[in-house]
Amino acid sequence: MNTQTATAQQADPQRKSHLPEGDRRRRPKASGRAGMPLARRLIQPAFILVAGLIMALVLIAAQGYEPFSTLGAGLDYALGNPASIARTLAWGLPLFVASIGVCLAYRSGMFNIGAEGQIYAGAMAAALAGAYIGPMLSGLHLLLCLLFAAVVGGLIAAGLGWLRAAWGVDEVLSTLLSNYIIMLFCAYLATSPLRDPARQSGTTKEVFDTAMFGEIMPRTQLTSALFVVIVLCAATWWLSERSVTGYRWRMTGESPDFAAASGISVKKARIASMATSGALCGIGGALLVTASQGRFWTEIGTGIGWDAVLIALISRARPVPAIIWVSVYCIMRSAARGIEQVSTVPSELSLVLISGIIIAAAARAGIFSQFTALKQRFAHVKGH
Amino acid sequence: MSSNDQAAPSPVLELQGITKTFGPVVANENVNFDLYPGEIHALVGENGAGKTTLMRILFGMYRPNAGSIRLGGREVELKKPMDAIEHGIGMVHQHFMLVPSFSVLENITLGAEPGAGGLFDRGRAEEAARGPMERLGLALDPSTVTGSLNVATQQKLEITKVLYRGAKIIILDEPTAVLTPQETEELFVLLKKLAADGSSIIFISHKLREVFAVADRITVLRNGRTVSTTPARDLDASAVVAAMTGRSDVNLGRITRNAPEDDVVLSVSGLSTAKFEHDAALDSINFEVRAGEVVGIAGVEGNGQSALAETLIGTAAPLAGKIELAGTDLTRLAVSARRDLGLSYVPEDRHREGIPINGSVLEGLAAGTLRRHRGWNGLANAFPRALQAWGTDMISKYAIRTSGRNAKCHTLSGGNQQKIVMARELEEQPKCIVLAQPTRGVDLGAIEFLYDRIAEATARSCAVVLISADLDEILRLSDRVLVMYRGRMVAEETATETSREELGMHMTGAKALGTAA
Amino acid sequence: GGKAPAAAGASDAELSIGIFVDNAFGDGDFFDQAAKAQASLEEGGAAVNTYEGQLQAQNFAPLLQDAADANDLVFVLGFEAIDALIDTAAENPDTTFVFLDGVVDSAEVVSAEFRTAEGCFMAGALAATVNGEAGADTAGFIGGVNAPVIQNCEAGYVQGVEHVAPDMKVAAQYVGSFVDPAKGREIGLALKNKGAYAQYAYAGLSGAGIFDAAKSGQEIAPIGIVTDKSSLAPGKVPGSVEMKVDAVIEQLTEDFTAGTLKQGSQQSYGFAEDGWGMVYDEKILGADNVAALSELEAKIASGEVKVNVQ
Amino acid sequence: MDWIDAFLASGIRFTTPILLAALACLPTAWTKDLNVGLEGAMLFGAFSGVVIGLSTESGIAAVGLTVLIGAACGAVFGYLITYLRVNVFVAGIVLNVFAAGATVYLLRSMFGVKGTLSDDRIPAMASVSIPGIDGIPVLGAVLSGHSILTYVSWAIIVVAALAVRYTVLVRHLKAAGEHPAALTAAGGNVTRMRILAQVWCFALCGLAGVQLSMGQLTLFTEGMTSGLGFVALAAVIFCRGKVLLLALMSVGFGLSSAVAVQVNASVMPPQFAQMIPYLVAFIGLIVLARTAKDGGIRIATPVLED
Ligand SMILES: Nc1ncnc2c1ncn2[C@@H]1O[C@H](COP(=O)(O)OP(=O)(O)OP(=O)(O)O)[C@@H](O)[C@H]1O
Ligand SMILES: Nc1ncnc2c1ncn2[C@@H]1O[C@H](COP(=O)(O)OP(=O)(O)OP(=O)(O)O)[C@@H](O)[C@H]1O
Ligand SMILES: [Mg+2]
Ligand SMILES: [Mg+2]
Repeated sequence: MNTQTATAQQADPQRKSHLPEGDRRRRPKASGRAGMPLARRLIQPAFILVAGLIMALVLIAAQGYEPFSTLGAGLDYALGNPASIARTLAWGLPLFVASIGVCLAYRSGMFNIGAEGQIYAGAMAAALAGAYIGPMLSGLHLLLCLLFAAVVGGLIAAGLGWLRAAWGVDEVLSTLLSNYIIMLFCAYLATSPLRDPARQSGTTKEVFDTAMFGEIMPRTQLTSALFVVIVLCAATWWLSERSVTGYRWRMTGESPDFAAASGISVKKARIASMATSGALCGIGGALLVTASQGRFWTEIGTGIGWDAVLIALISRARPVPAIIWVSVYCIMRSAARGIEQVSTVPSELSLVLISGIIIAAAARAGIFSQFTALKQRFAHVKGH
Repeated sequence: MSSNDQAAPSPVLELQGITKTFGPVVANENVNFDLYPGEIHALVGENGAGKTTLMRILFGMYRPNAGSIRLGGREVELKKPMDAIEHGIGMVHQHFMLVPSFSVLENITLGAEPGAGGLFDRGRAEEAARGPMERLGLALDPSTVTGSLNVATQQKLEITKVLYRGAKIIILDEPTAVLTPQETEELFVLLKKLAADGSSIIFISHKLREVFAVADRITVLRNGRTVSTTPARDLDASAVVAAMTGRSDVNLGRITRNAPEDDVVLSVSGLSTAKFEHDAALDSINFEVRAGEVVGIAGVEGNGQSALAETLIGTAAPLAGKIELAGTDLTRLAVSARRDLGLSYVPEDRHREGIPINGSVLEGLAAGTLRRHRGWNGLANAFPRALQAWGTDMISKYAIRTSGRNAKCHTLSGGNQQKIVMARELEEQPKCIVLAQPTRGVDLGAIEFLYDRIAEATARSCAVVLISADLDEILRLSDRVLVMYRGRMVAEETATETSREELGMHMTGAKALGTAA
Repeated sequence: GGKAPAAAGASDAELSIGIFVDNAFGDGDFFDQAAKAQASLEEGGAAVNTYEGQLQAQNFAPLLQDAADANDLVFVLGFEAIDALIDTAAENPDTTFVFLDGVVDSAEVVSAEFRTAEGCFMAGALAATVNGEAGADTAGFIGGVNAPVIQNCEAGYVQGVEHVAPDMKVAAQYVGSFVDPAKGREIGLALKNKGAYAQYAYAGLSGAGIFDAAKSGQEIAPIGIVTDKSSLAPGKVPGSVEMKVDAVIEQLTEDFTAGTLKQGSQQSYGFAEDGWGMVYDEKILGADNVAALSELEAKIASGEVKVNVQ
Repeated sequence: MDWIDAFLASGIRFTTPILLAALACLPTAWTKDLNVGLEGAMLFGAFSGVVIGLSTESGIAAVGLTVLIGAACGAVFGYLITYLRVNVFVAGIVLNVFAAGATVYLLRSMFGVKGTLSDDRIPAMASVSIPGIDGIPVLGAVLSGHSILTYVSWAIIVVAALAVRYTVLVRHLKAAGEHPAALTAAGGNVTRMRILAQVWCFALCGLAGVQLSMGQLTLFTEGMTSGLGFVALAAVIFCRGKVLLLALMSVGFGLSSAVAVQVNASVMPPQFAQMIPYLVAFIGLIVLARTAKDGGIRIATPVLED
């Protein structure tokens, strides 16, 4: 063996450190929520908002309209005065409930794509409870309708959750397929056995007046359902982020094996979170009936379930961001309706925008790391 | 195998001043390393010392921030693994790089498939693979599905891949971690033969015994820096340990503990399970653990240890048999009920089962406490002030190095993550604790600390089931050792009266004595 | 640069007219027919605003409210918006709402109903005539969904077929969607295989499928609905049943300006009131058949032939 | 016998777009980047086919350019999910929503039309009747008289099945999904494979869309894919990476859609008839989970941590 001497480097004066051995290598700073400075926490929403605004302006300009004033007109339509705000808010009430419902399930690792179906089922349940039971004391009747909707939505979702928990049936696909099955079944009910004979289209009978929320601001469709929504959002936030049950569900979602090994019943958490999620979606559907339509019709919930899914994804299943995003989304939809009335920009603008925004949000981390890598490579090249 | 001084051949490989950082983590700093033809050069160091990183740089998987690589005296740039392969470097990775669903032949030829126009020429592939397979004594049908092979064969397959590519420099990153002592011996014979044929080998291992058995030279890394490069014959184990840890007082001997008591805490009888992922099925396991006793369960991985651990804690269900804890039958109980009765569990896969990897430190610590909220209590606040304060206490009591209780678990190093698990499980004051690979991937300092905690628990009459692939660990901690082989208990030994060699024999099933206890 | 946005509703025109549809324009049918009125109304000096509900339940009430705020007269199309319409009309007495194609039970809303069964009766008669010429024994009917309004049409169609050829069978099938032309086409082909030559689709965009099939050379004679559809399959369409929504809108607008349109009144449009009309392709049908069918039209208008509503 | 012919022919027409979309998705299942945005990609394909067909009045140009544009979009999508690390599930869902909005948006702003784009100048895909076989009952209906893209889809099945057996490329695609580190270590390029799978997916989805808008019809309507993409997705999930099984599944779904078309309202309410394909898929999913050793496939849902 050649006698290459050891290249001992123990003593390196430049690396003398006051830290103990083990701490010499700097460890990455904890990125806990509490530790993150406000500026860093605002960077993501700001980035997304700017990206969205630029996209909106470009799209409007591409239609041959003056971008700023057109967008301004739209925003004025959405937020210009208290009545506009109320109208914008009223539009979103069911979406608030459905979105936090979907978030709740995502948080426990259950991708409930079946929100749409559960909304339909809830709407149908509420419409039946409102039309075939009563009239009775309004508060009681409303409670009954919401309860019915919650139970029906919850049972459907719980069933799908059970299939996943017990038999390992992928919930993404099963909830997706359940949408079509439930919507078609509801359409069957509304066009055949439960149809209102006085109407020419597939609708159920109108609910009793006692099963309708009262308007709290005339001509804005803003009803006292607002308070129900506020209570539900607050309760869901507590359940998901603060309570022990929420802890169990979150652990089940993030680290199912950890949950199982530390004594959390993963099966129970999955089924229960799905049930709660379905119940919330069901209530969202019920609000479509009791705070707006007064009856079920075959396409009452078109797209709300998918909106809720998108919002849950973009808000990473956190209830507070979800509520903020629903608000932003409502404003976007409302503004798009406003823009459509003053220009020929199609209101699909809002769908195009929300897609762009979500991709921008999802790609943000990647964009920044690509950027850093580029910078490093550049520095590398310069260094040589 | 050692080259002669008068020939003074030039090194086939020289790494000079290699530095590599991952964000703020400096994995390698100004590392020098060289390799001569026909040499087996061992690379040792604690966890996270930067061994794997250095080898990945050599294999073109990472680009170093600074430093140069010379092959046969010429400086080269290795931008991707293909470059390294073309320069005759082959790597057997710490984790198998075999596609389980592929056939043996497909795995050997992956990335260098013979054939024209993107078509796979099976005939030529078989022919080309035959040579390397024969050299390693691998008599296999090339169309066997790789996932169905045992680990030793998969290990040989990895080397076959390297030889198929015509490598002259072979890197082996912890190749023996999953092998029995006998299989390890076989591997060493093979390595020496390859070296004699002119290949150069870089060998990474945590087991100094093995390093001294094969290596011509030993390079020690600490905290990403080269500490020393010395011919193996000039060194002994304690010198290497001192170089690795920077300390000379490391205890490598038995842990002093109190003697076990008489009453049986855990009793397992006739326990059988179905086959369990990559693990053998249990076949009527019987054993007892007394208060304050540590029973070590030895065996090559995949012989039913995981199945045993999971069945004990209740995340897997047995087919037959009975588990009793202090007289209470646990067999039909859920995990939470078992834990309520005083059973604790340190799982083998820390990231998956031990901690919520994306959750906070507090969320990892509090699992036990929060388990006790039942029914409507589930709606109560999970982390009131008192619990947060408790979390901070635990962090200091167990010396968990973290920025705070709200730090995410994945920002902690392996040893500190393991401390979270140990803190949580020991604070439950269990009657019995099941430890599965409690110090895997944990370095010497942390290991000492954790062993002390285990000793404390036994002093409180806690019964300990210690499942470990590390025989040294078992011999240092246990009172009795049970050996598992193919889902059965094949031997029972008293720790102080047995030896590594004897246990190694049991582990291969060579001395099957029938069921113990 | 670019155009500045128009100010919603604030126009110099004497009369502002809103047209609201519960889904969206572009159905190729009823809604687009209504949109045709826009040009002539604007020529007449009125400002026209359009509103699309996009079948989103939550959109109806706010958009109707916007329409009420910005217009004097609002035409509402689509059954799903009836409830929102009743509420909005009650809250906005200064705006006159007209519901097209249906009866709305409200003292504030003008209802203008098209007697669907009548129009579809003529479609049936036309189908039977075409079949008779071609020697086919079955008339095809394709419905969008099995909603009552469609079943009503089907009933009229069956009567029309029976009136001309009492022995002829009617094969009916539903698409389940108003926006699935591919499926509409498949159903057309399935009906063709049951012997249906003349086919009539009351199915929105899904109906485009049978015209497409005819255009691509399938043995189908598609009968148009709402508007003259001969351009969809040139030379293959024996005739179309026209639903003169645009004319009715213009008529009602005139009534409104004249002050004769009373809120709560109910109008009904059939062949007699010029709400329905027919266009025939004489090259396909032959002059005799066209004459016979025109005569039948007149009989319906005069009440000599009664069409029963389901 | 006639109705059997008609039923089979209709089944094949329903099958073709499903089959093309499923074949498109298959490599993304191999690389474990299952693309759930088939519906959206098909819709764009249908739209682009009609738009190009209308402006060039050439079917070949429509198909060719759509496939090229699809490939380019696939590369962008691949870039998003690899370099920019966008979760493929999120990207897929967004793609569906985006396509639904953007096609309407473009239709309205490019052509000023709503709902349907129909024009005489839109060329139709040629349909091929094979002389000789044409007249034979059953066989004729199955083998002859379909759009040229139907035959293309069959050719792709054959090519794909052969590719699985004999090509290096498919091996690398599968390795990139099953054990990316192994492929990297062997000198392969995982990122390239993942992007390639998406390129293929979008190109073929474009073809599936063209089949809808120019093979079956000669028009574009808003939302004309109406759930076909999800049915294809189900087929991909059920086939577990096997080409021939995938073809069988697609045919199964095509035939069950054909049943729904044949079934009369007097037999069952139309809503129930429309439910058939979805029920078949749902039950299949449960059966798969119960019979497969590993409990069937899981869609790669995103981790929602901070
Ligand atoms: N991809 C990476 N990103 C960030 N840090 C990394 C990465 N790979 C390694 N590290 C860090 O670099 C250091 C050196 O790691 P390396 O894997 O080389 O250690 P090792 O000596 O092989 O340890 P072990 O004995 O556990 O295999 C460690 O601190 C590790 O956490
Ligand atoms: N793949 C990775 N990506 C990012 N950071 C990593 C990665 N692997 C390790 N790290 C970080 O590198 C640091 C060192 O980790 P490692 O487990 O190697 O440390 P260690 O020196 O072994 O610590 P301990 O002595 O506690 O075991 C940790 O802070 C860890 O978060
Ligand atoms: Mg390593
Ligand atoms: Mg470590």
